[in-house]
Amino acid sequence: MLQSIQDYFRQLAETNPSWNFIYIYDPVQTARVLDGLWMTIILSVVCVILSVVIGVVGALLQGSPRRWVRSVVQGYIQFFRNTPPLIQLLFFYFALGQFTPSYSPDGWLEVPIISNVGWAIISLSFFAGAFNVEIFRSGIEAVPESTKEASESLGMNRLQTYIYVVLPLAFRVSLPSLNNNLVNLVKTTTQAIVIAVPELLYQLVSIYNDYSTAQNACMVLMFLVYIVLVGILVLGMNRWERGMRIPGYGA
Amino acid sequence: MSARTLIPGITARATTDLPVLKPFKGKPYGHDEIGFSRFLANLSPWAVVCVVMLLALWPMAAMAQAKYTIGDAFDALWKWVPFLVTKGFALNILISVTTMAIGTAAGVLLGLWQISPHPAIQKTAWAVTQAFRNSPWLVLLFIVMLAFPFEITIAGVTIPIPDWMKAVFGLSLPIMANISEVVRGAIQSVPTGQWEASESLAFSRNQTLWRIILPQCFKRMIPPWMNWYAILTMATPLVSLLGVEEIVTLSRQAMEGENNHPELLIPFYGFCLVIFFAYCYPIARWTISLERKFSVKL
Amino acid sequence: AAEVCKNEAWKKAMSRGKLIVGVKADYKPWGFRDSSGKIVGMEADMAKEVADTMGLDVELVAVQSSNRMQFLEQGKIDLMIATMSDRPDRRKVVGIVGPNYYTSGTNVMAPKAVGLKKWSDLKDKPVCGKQGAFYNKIVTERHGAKVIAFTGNAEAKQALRDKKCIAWVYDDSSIVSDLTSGQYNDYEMPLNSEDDNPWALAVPKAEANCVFGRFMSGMQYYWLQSGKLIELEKKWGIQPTKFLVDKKAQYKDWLADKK
Amino acid sequence: MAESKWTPKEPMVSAKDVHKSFGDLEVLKGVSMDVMKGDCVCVIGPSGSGKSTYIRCINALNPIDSGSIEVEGQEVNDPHLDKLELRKKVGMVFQQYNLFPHKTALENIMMAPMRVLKEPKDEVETRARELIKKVRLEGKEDSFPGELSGGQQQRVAIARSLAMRPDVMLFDEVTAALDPETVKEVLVTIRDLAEEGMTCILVTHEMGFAREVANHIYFTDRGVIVEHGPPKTFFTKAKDPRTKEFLSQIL
Amino acid sequence: MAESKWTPKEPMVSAKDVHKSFGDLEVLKGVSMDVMKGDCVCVIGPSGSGKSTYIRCINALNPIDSGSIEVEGQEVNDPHLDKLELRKKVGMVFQQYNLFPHKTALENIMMAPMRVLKEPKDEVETRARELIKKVRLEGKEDSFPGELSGGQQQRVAIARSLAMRPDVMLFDEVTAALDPETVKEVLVTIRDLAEEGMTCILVTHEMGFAREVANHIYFTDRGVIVEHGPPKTFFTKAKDPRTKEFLSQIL
Ligand SMILES: Nc1ncnc2c1ncn2[C@@H]1O[C@H](COP(=O)(O)OP(=O)(O)OP(=O)(O)O)[C@@H](O)[C@H]1O
Ligand SMILES: Nc1ncnc2c1ncn2[C@@H]1O[C@H](COP(=O)(O)OP(=O)(O)OP(=O)(O)O)[C@@H](O)[C@H]1O
Ligand SMILES: [Mg+2]
Ligand SMILES: [Mg+2]
Repeated sequence: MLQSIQDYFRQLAETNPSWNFIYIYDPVQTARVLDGLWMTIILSVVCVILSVVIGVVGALLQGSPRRWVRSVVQGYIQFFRNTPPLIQLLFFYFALGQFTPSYSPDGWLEVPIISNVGWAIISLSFFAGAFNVEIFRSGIEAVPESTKEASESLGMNRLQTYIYVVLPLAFRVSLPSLNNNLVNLVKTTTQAIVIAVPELLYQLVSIYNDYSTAQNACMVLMFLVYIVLVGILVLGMNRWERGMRIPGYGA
Repeated sequence: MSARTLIPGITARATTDLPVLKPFKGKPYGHDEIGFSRFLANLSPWAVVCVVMLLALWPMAAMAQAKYTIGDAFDALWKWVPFLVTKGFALNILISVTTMAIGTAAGVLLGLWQISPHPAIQKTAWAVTQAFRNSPWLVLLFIVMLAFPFEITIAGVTIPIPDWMKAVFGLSLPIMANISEVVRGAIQSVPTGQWEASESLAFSRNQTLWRIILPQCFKRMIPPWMNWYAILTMATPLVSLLGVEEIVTLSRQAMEGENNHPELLIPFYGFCLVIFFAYCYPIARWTISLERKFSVKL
Repeated sequence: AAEVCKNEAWKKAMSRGKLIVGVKADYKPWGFRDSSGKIVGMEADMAKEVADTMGLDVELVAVQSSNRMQFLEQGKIDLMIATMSDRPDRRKVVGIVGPNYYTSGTNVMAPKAVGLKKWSDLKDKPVCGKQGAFYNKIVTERHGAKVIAFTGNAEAKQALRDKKCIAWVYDDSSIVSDLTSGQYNDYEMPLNSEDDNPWALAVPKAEANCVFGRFMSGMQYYWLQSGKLIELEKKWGIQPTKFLVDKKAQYKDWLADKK
Repeated sequence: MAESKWTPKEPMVSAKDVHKSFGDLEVLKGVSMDVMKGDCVCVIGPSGSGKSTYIRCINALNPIDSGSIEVEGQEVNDPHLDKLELRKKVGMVFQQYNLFPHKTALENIMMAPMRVLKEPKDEVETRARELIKKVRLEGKEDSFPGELSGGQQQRVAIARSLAMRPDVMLFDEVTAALDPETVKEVLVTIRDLAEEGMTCILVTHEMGFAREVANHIYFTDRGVIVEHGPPKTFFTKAKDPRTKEFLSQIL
Repeated sequence: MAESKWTPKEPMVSAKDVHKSFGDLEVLKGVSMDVMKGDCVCVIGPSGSGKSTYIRCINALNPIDSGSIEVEGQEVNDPHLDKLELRKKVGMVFQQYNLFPHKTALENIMMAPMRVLKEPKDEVETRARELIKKVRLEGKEDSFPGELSGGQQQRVAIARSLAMRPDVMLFDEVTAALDPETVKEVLVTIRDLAEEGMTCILVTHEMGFAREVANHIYFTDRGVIVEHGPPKTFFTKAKDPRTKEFLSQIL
């Protein structure tokens, strides 16, 4: 079965050189694609989780009574939202990468504690996290003062009010925007190619550089994979959103 | 008003909808649609200086060991600036403006179809919008670059389609989808009461749309629209991956011409950053001031 | 030669009075830009000579590894001289004709401190490279290195300096010119070049066995035989290659083979 | 209008056994009512009893499931009905005013006659200014809705409907969103209209007003008309227990 | 509570010359009032006269500028006041109910006793179910606020406050957002409370209710108490011209 599929595509590549689905019949390329896919999935999942954590923490810090804390958060957001993620990746990898500790297995090579994958995760998470901070903050602002007052007049302190009332509500308000931003994050992981993170785009580009006839086939795969990845994310988020729905509100 | 005597409380407001979550008043568009501009515009000049200085840290370490100094690198940059701007950045602007024009025209149409009473049209428009909104720009670009011919022949006249024009078509697709969402969102942010009121005044559907609804949301659409323009402009370097000779491609070629000294990275990419910023920052400020202006009236 | 020669590209070039040649603009010194933006370099000179011979003006179009074959297929360029390695699968798509005009050796620049001795030392070690370069494949497949490919050579060299890899893989002549520039005194090119990466120019596939293809085949024989390429090598400061010298000797006497 | 055989002796609005459901919920369960020219009819009843739905059916904003509603002899429940014709005869004012926020008061009033009836601008403007005077808003011609109080906006909305010179006016709880003190301005305007002989159908919670102005009061509950009669007898001699309970609660 | 020397013979709530400004606007200009245990006091007055502000000051939701407010002998205007202690003694119900929309009716009621008083869940649940019965909402325990009518929500809000077993209940126009029929349900609940001897301070527009339930009525205008007295004399023998005017408008 598998054999015949492979034969079919090998045949297709013979007769139709511009449609060379090499990654289907050449195990070496298949392995590269799978590696890339795995890396993309890891990048996406880890960045999604980290960026949400960063968003929640940042939003809490932004409500801090201390001015300098707020300024630091503000500065962070400004830096990350105003520069293209592509340049951020370069900056992190080449500039900050020089200052991180490293160990040296062979006398020359300095293997940094944070690899390029690590930097991609950090950079992309902070990039999306900057947007998430804003998203959660506006969610928190959407919880009316009067609801907070009600919980205060029941004797709850600030922290209790936050944990039991404000955050659960803010989270629901934020979900749609969060959804958008995370989809965007998954799409942005392709840019990690500039610091040579071997994710899917990197592997596919390498494949069609080596086998130029495979270019079309690589693009098709790329398109399908991202549609599926984004689709899964959107479905998951929608299900979550439905699960979080409060009966009696919303359409 | 003797009524009130007999019926205590009868004249009180009879709204039963809960103010549980404040309605997103004056924010008819999603967070991400205006977020970028707001951010850019909020940046105070000193913050810009800080960022630039932070960036300047980058070369310090590299500088120490090389004979080719950062000064040499900057000298090299100055030689190239005229070429990079007139040939490279000008193309970025050209691409962004043309893309925006095409994307807007198509997006408005698609957005109106999204609220069409015809379920088939509406569903199709929705599906098209979602598909192009959610696929990576790069992939769309690749597909268009490969699928489009480099010239077309109409009635015997051969019209060449330059590469950047193809990139424009590729970028127009996601822009179209996003503008479509802006239009739909803006129209749907107009209370249904407006539709009913116009209906009961005997306006036809088209009259209602063009005379009542669109004029109300036109102003609301401008800020997110400009925001998308800024995002698009920042995204034009993507086409460098396809060999269109915009500023990043040309910067790479320029560095090649200067023997690829690693010291060139900062000046050249930094220059790209600065020139994009110099172009987007005023637009962002303008967007925000427009938004403020419009939000007062409506 | 069952196919009929339409000679479209040839005729089109003739009728417009201009030959459009795809060359690289990011591969110094074969094709790169001077600061006015003009594309110059060894291959640019070759393109000009082709056009001169045909009696046409020349227009140079910058191409990249990823799009050069599409450009030729689509007819956007008439001829491609763009540091392309001669590969069987490429021969299926574009018209590669005549002898190869050049070969490049694959080699690495590595810090002296690492003390590379042989290619096999690269096994399972990180090696920096440039995306789209053919050399990546050689060191991966033959020597088992782990290539980290960046978008540009400047980035790749920066990574080498940051000790993120033990070597930078590229073509030997580029490496030599870097080493002689005095900027890389702590580095060396310790290995023997793997010298079997022939370069080919290409015409549209349909014209490989027609006027254009045969003409270009002739051009290459002429270049090799006359020593023109050795001259150009010198002009652009490229390390003299054994390949060109050998070829010059080989073709010195046209009929030598036949005797 | 031309084809209709309707004469002023017949009911202006005549509903017969109107049924209407939203999904599974039957909101109107056989409502019948005749309104003669010049009548002013009030519909009262508890929340959710179907008052708004009924009045919207008269204006064909909601289709009905069975029964018939005739306005000047024209069947509203006719799939081939020319809705625009109907709506020229019937004016409607909503609880939420629904003024066009991008137009001034005067423009709000002039818009429909100019765009729908295609009447010349001068003529429409003269009429609009008269209407402004009628609803006692002189001096507010060029104010935008956002610059007017709730009561003023509601009066502009009434004038806007009147500008189409309808034969019947429908009012749906037009004062419900107003604060007690501005309610009066609006009610005075409606009373003036009724006294001039306009046919009016009002849904209201203002019992005092109903008693004063209406010449017939309908009490609806759960989709049926439970009781009706002229105000004098209605308020004092209600027979139905549900009506009595309702009146006892609000009196 | 322990440290207080308060005895039930002294006023439960005692305000003396309370002043309060928002920026330049002086909202309370010397308000004094004594409320004894078991009293039910109504505060009436035109919109903007400072009623809400006053009642919020009692619960320390707004700080006061000068004067004093004592609840069970404890000074509210004390910077070292333990607000939580105060709020265990004082329950407050708002016009907008301000239920927690993501919790069911029962959970809304149980939340504060569990989180603030740290009482065991079983005990709290038993009490909550009793309160649900008291406000006549049997069967609605597991409904979310969005699924309840306004009147039902308001009754949940009252039960929620009562669950903290306060000594004083403050009500701020609790029926203003309700439709006429549901107003009654809520008023019945409050009357039951008053009859059981709960100390109540109500801000209301419901004159009929004030007359029926209150044992003392205060009329405020522009930040001062213009007139007060028991309902019988207050409604019929008001002396102050402003009071008379107000009563004439609503009577
Ligand atoms: N578009 C709709 N879809 C589904 N149900 C609806 C719709 N419109 C109204 N209903 C339901 O129909 C019933 C009657 O509604 P309607 O608005 O006519 O009542 P009403 O008498 O006007 O009440 P109120 O005094 O609160 O305005 C209600 O139960 C309502 O929930
Ligand atoms: N947080 C605040 N900041 C500034 N001004 C305020 C604030 N809260 C209330 N005010 C002002 O104080 C005045 C009194 O308000 P308050 O809410 O106490 O009046 P009220 O008697 O409750 O009126 P209503 O019957 O309309 O509820 C008003 O003029 C109001 O605008
Ligand atoms: Mg209604
Ligand atoms: Mg108040």
